[in-house]
Amino acid sequence: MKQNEEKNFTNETPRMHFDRRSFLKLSGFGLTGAILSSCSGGKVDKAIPLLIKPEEITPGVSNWYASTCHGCTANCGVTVKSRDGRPIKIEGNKLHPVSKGGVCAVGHAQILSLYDSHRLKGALNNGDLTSWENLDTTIKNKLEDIKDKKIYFLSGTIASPTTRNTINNFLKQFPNSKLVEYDAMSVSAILDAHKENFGARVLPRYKFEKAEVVVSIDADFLGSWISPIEFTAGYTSLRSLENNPNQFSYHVQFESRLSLTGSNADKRISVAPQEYEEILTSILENIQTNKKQKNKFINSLAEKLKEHKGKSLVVCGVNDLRLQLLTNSINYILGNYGATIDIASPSKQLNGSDEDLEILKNDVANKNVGAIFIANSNPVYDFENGNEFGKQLKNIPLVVSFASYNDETAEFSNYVCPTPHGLESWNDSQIVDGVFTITQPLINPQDDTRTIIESLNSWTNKKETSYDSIKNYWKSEIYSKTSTAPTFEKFWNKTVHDGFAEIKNNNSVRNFTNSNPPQKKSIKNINGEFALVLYEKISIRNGQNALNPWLQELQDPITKISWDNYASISRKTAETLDINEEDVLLIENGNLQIELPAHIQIGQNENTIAIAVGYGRKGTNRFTDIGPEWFQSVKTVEKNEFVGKNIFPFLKTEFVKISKTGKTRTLANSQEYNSLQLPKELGYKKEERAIFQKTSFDEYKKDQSSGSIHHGELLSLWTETPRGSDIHWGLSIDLTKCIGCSACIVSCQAENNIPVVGKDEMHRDRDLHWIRIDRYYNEYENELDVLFQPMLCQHCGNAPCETVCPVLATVHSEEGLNQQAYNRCVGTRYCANNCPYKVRRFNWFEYEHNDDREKLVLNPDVTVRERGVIEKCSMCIQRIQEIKILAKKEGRKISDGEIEPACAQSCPSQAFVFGNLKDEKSKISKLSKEKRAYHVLEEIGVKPSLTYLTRVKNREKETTQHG
Amino acid sequence: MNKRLVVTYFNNEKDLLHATSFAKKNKYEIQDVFTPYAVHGLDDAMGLKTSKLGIVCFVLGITGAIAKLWYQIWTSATDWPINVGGKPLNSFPAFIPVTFEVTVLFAGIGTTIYFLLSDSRRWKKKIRPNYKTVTDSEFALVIVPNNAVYDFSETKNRFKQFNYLRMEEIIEKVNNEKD
Amino acid sequence: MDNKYSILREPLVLGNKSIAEVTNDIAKPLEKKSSKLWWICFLTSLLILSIGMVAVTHQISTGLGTWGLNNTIGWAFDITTFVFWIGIGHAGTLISAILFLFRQKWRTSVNRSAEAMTIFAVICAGAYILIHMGRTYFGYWLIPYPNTRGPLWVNFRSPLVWDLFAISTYLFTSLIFWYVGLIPDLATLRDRTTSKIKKGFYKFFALGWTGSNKTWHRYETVYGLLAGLATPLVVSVHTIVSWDFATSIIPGWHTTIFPPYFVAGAVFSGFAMVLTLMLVVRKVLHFEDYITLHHVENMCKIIILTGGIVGLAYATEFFIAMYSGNEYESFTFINRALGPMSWAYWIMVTCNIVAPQFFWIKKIRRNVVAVFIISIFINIGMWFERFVIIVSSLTRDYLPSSWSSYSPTIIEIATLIGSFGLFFTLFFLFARFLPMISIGEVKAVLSYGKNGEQK
Amino acid sequence: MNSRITTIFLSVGLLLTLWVFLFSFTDQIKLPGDNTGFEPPQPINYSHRLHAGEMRIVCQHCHTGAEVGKHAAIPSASTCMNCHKNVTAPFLEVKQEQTSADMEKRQPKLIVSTELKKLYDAVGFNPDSNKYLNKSKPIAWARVHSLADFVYFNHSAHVNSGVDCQTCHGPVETMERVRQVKDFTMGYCVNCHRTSNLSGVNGKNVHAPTDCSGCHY
Repeated sequence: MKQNEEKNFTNETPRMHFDRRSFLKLSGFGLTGAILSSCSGGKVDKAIPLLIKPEEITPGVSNWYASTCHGCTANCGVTVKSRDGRPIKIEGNKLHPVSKGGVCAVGHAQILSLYDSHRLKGALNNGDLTSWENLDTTIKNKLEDIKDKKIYFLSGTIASPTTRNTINNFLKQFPNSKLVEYDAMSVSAILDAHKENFGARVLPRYKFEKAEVVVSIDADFLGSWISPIEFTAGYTSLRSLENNPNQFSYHVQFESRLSLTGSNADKRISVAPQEYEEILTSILENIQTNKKQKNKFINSLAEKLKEHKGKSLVVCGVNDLRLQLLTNSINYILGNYGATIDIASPSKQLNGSDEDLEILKNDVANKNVGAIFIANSNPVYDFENGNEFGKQLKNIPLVVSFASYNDETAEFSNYVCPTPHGLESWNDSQIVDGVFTITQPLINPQDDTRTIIESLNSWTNKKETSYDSIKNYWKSEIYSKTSTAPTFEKFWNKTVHDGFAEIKNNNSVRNFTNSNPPQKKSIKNINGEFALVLYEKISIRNGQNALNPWLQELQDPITKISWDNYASISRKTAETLDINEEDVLLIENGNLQIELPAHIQIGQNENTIAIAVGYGRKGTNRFTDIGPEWFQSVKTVEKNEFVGKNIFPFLKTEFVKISKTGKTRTLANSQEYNSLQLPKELGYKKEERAIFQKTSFDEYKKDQSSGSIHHGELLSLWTETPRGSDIHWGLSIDLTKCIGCSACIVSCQAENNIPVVGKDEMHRDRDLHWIRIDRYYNEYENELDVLFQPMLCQHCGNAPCETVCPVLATVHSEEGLNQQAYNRCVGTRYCANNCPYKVRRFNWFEYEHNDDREKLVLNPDVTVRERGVIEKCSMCIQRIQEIKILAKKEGRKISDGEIEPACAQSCPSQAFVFGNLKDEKSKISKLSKEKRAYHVLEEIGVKPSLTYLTRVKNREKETTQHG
Repeated sequence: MNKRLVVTYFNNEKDLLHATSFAKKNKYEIQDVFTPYAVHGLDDAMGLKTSKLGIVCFVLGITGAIAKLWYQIWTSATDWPINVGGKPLNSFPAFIPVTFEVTVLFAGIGTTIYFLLSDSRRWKKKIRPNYKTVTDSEFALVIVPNNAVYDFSETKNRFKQFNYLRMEEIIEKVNNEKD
Repeated sequence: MDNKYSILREPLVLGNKSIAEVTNDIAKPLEKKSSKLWWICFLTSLLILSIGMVAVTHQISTGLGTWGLNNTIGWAFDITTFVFWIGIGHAGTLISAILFLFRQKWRTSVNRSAEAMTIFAVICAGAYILIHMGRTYFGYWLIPYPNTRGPLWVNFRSPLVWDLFAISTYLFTSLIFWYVGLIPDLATLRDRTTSKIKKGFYKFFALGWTGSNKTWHRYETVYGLLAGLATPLVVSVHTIVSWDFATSIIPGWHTTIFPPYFVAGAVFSGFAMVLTLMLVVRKVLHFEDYITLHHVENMCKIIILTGGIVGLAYATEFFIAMYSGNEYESFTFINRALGPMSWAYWIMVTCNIVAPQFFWIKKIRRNVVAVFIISIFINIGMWFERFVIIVSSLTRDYLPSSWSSYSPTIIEIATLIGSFGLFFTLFFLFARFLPMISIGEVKAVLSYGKNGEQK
Repeated sequence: MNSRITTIFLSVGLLLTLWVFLFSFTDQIKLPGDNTGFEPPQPINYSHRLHAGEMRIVCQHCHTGAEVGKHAAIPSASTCMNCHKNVTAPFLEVKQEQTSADMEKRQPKLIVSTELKKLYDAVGFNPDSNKYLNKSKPIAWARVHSLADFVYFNHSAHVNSGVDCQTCHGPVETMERVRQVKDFTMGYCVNCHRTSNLSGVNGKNVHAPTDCSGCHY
């Protein structure tokens, strides 16, 4: 059955000259070759219909199902598009109470890892495949033997209540067993701090949508901290001027590396980690005792905080109890608990405990563990003493891993019980207290896998699928708590349909008990040493997505580098130690050593060096053969080498020495010039290009059009005749809202079948992304100011690309779109040259999928482009057509907001708005008439259909300079 | 019926020119003159009218121009009016370059073809004297003696003054086989 | 014509040749067995050509990524070299057509090979047009032919379509012009040659030419007409090529003075190339008497003139860029002269502006070696001119985020060299089988510059 | 000599005109990419003449996808079984058996036509016991009408704006085995779109896109 389906859809994935390309290559040029090439006659291709057609499936019509994303522990709500029985796109669930319709880059990319054929095909017994029956019996026997030894269940944060319940039931059989949860990038200190202050070990739920003043100490809450999508939605809701032009939150960021959050802050102060404490204490002192501090800014900030009691929020991303306690007391004094910080219904998204972990580590080291089960985690990779830990595992009689890849940990376990992909199995999760979500499978498990619940059930001789277990648990535990739905079935069906259920809980507000913080650590700082800062990239995160080519190729929004991790150092450091970009550095602390290429990063604190975790994952060596091969091509990864280096061994290291090795390593940096200001050496003082228009909130309040420069109507060389239908599609991008999270890039890649090109091509500036996010460094009062500008086809009314195309491959549609007919294109690249925005992409090579199963992710409504043709943003024309046909069938007009391009659909901050510019009432035409609205390069008279809205930051005075 | 021709050979263009004009004056029917290169003044000496190739060329050119211009406007404004870069459907100025090129193409190729076709009629005739030499270094004047008063030696004497190399009398069969 | 017997001018042909001798001198090399030197030259160029072929094959079968291009820089070596070759071609037409119309007698001994050069250059250019396409095998879509796509034709607003028409017209017209000029000489050869095959060959293409003055009369007319057509054509072709850039919106491309600037540049580079070739031919085939220093000097003078125009154009570009006050424009030009690609710019300036100044000195104009070297410099300079215009403008245009840099791949370089291989292969074949100098026309000017007496 | 040049020019001219003609009369001469008359053998000799012609079963009865989705979709075997669970052979054969059975005074044998046998094998149906017992295996039909991969064609859009199936597929109800009658070239589509924009479809005004993005994306 499934086979037939597969046949069916592989049949219909569009491919240009699929079967005759090889011939074309041989025939080279010449008329005969071309004429023959266009023949497809004679060839009979088979069409295999389903024998028995399921009710809801109509070939060629896609259905949407609500589910939950498992890209990280934030568990955002998603809806998944299924076409002919195969899921092909993940998008945000607009109804979802927590993620509010946003999905991050990682979330979008999950659809690709679903079709990853490198996942384990079945259960492993010491490395070789075995049947589940055998495995179960052996494991059960082993468990019999070591009944009363110490048994650990080590797992990453478990969001699923059912799973947790099952695990507990399973562990109950054994006298001294323990469930230990940990997180690779731990926030344990936050929970511990709250235990001290409130007596409950909880992770508070931060309500950024209520915080008018946000102070963040090294917390990258827009990028990778706890629940970025939720926070982004909240954060931007207070910075959306079209809704409320008089309100704008104020955000201060103290950090050592330039994070995504920092680059969006109104005021960013670069400090070394050892200074965080001083900052917190001085703030605390000021608000406690009104005692003025040396640092003027701290005082003014404290004043602001005091003005916004209960409307402010101080967050600290450092996993250090002392700092967290300070933070708590500040928030408490400011009365933020219960207002902007909710511990009554806390977040469940991270739950790890370093304390428990330490105990476990000791026990393992001291060989008094009988059995260990490892789930949702990869300790051998992400422990600071991973390899050592792996060796120690060898002394444990029973080591079971639930990894779905043959990863670092699986290698050291006796048995591996592979778990299916998030979209292949039923699951549930409790994101925050009171919000339960359902994970609905979209496809049968492609490999012989089993969920944790099922495995544990079969070891406790319970014949129950995870679906049953979940349903039963919900019936008994969750449904009972709610009184909304009359019957459980109704409740269950609604929940599965919506993807979540909200259950109000009546936890009492706990009261604050001040606790004296632990003795401050004496921070040694021998000069010549640098504070080491480890961070998560928004794409790879803690390493669990390292095997996903889309995420590997996604440029870091700040450094614009893909396919590598690197040591970010400040320019000053680079000058003093005479280090150039791409020089390989030796980073060492005692016997710990690692070699990484240097990246000179503006905004990096000069006493620190920042390195991204999650690289050097086992299995990334498969990317050797990704990207094209030709005379001068360079492999993405050398044979049996990994993408980047694993920095986790340095997890607990605070200071490192660095030295040059004399080697160099190329970094695939896709943006060569980083400033709006023209190069000084060319005799330009401070000339700035007005393509990114910005203003300060104060200026904005005075004059809404401040900062936007208009050049007025340009004369036309010919008489402009109004053309086209009553529709003119347009897109507006609010630069105030866009935080540069890059979700749109991956969403677009998934929607439009954009191939992965590999490191060498990225390095040669040949990325194929239809939308890119330009990042400019600018100066504001001698401080770094980072600008993000999504750049995609502007669908110009007077498109320069169209006039120059010799074969009419790109012309204008009557709905104001700039169309590209791939099959007509002959590839002169003239249009790309003549595009002032340089958003046209050329298929330099034939980009094969490095994995056959990956082809199933292709969107059947979008042509897979052949070598030698130009492609570019089509404004998701396939979606427009789909809705147009639907509306036509139902004999109605298209309603505003009904069509959403991939980029707009799941933008966590709703920076994109798509619609009909000719419809007076549509949101887009309102926005395009806003005072802030402007077109990029409108002075060259190409009449773009895209509108940008001036970026506003909460500052005294700042407007677009223009030379 | 056969035709009698007198061929006189010279080794430089001056003598030839004089001889030709002499022949013309004396009512000799000048069949043709053969030269290794285009001798200036010979046309007048032979009294050739300027050819009408110029008109042919002009007409062809105009035809090309009109045809092409119409074709361009028809394809881009009438047959399938497509909005290309917001330009007017009939972007007349943009159609000029191609129109010009086609004009030249038609005129150039057309004229040449016309010339070759029309002239090859003459080349066909095998009225050429010893042709080894006329394409190399010698000049040949071919006259048709007017039968009334004709005497070979007499003619010889009359052309003596032009110090010709030699003078021959040949009989040409009218419409004989191709070469 | 009237100054035929003047003694003020120096003769165009030296060594008191008789008409017969002329025929001999020019036809001899074609009748002798091919010399060792010729074989060496021919085989080398053939080798270079094959290198190019290998590169092109790799590129077409693998993809255009084998060139150093990227998202920002869509054209580099390909179009640069295309424009370069078209430019080279122009001298040929100029010498044969324009000088003919101006009755410049000295053209006679160089026009034949100059025209040949034109044709070969245009062929090279055409080849580049083909291989620079992503889907070469659909190149024929640029031709508006009746098809199954219903009413879908081509975009006559696109300079590339103009190019297609301009270049094909140029090729055909030059070909015809060249061939018509050849007919009498082919006849001469036909009548001289002894070898059967060659005779057959010449006979076929001589179309039975007799040398009848009636034909000569009409022949001259046709030749004149063709010359008349070719003259505006040659101007239009490079004008259109320049429009590829002038009609775009990229600062540095979008420049109104491009047409005259490009035409002048073309003639400039063309003559340099003619000199380069002629000086070699002259030596190898012993044509010193026909291609005299007088010829060389004349060409040098033209180079000074056109070089001057080109220099003026450079200056104007800069002035306008600054004067217009257009930020993008002015930046592009500052960047061109001082930016990361300034090296290319300064090579261009030295080769195109400085080098030709030496021609003011008569000694140098009449010193074959010096002229040869300078002509080579000019060729290089003119290639770089196009490179600078195309690449340096593309590297840094409107949005700083998309600024990029360019470096050629081995494949690209091999292709460039290969195109020269193609050119010289064709040229040497021509030198072997067809008269390098127009026999008929030289005979006509034998007496030029001497008093009438002939042997 | 004369003749040589003439022949050269004439032949060239002839070739050109011939070529132009070839392309202009598309319906006379088949062009590359034109599969008119394509009639592949099918795994089961299903007769549209019988079902759509004689029985007058409307197209969408089996090709359900046509008005809802992109594909008109070859019906799944279960659709056939709706009727052929009971109808196992042509009426006449059954009748004949009946009469002969009556004459021989015996129970009429169940007659299963050879073609339906294939269907039953496919769905694993046992006509004698009238139950689904055996293993099922899919039927691999040969695709008759196929457009280039880079063309997006949506049946529902056309069916719902009143285009008859026959307009593109020809008189299928008269065909024993389905044959392609129209050349599915771009010209064919575009010209139809243009005319229906002017004159409408079956008297109904329609808006058929003539933009590239109507079909290519």
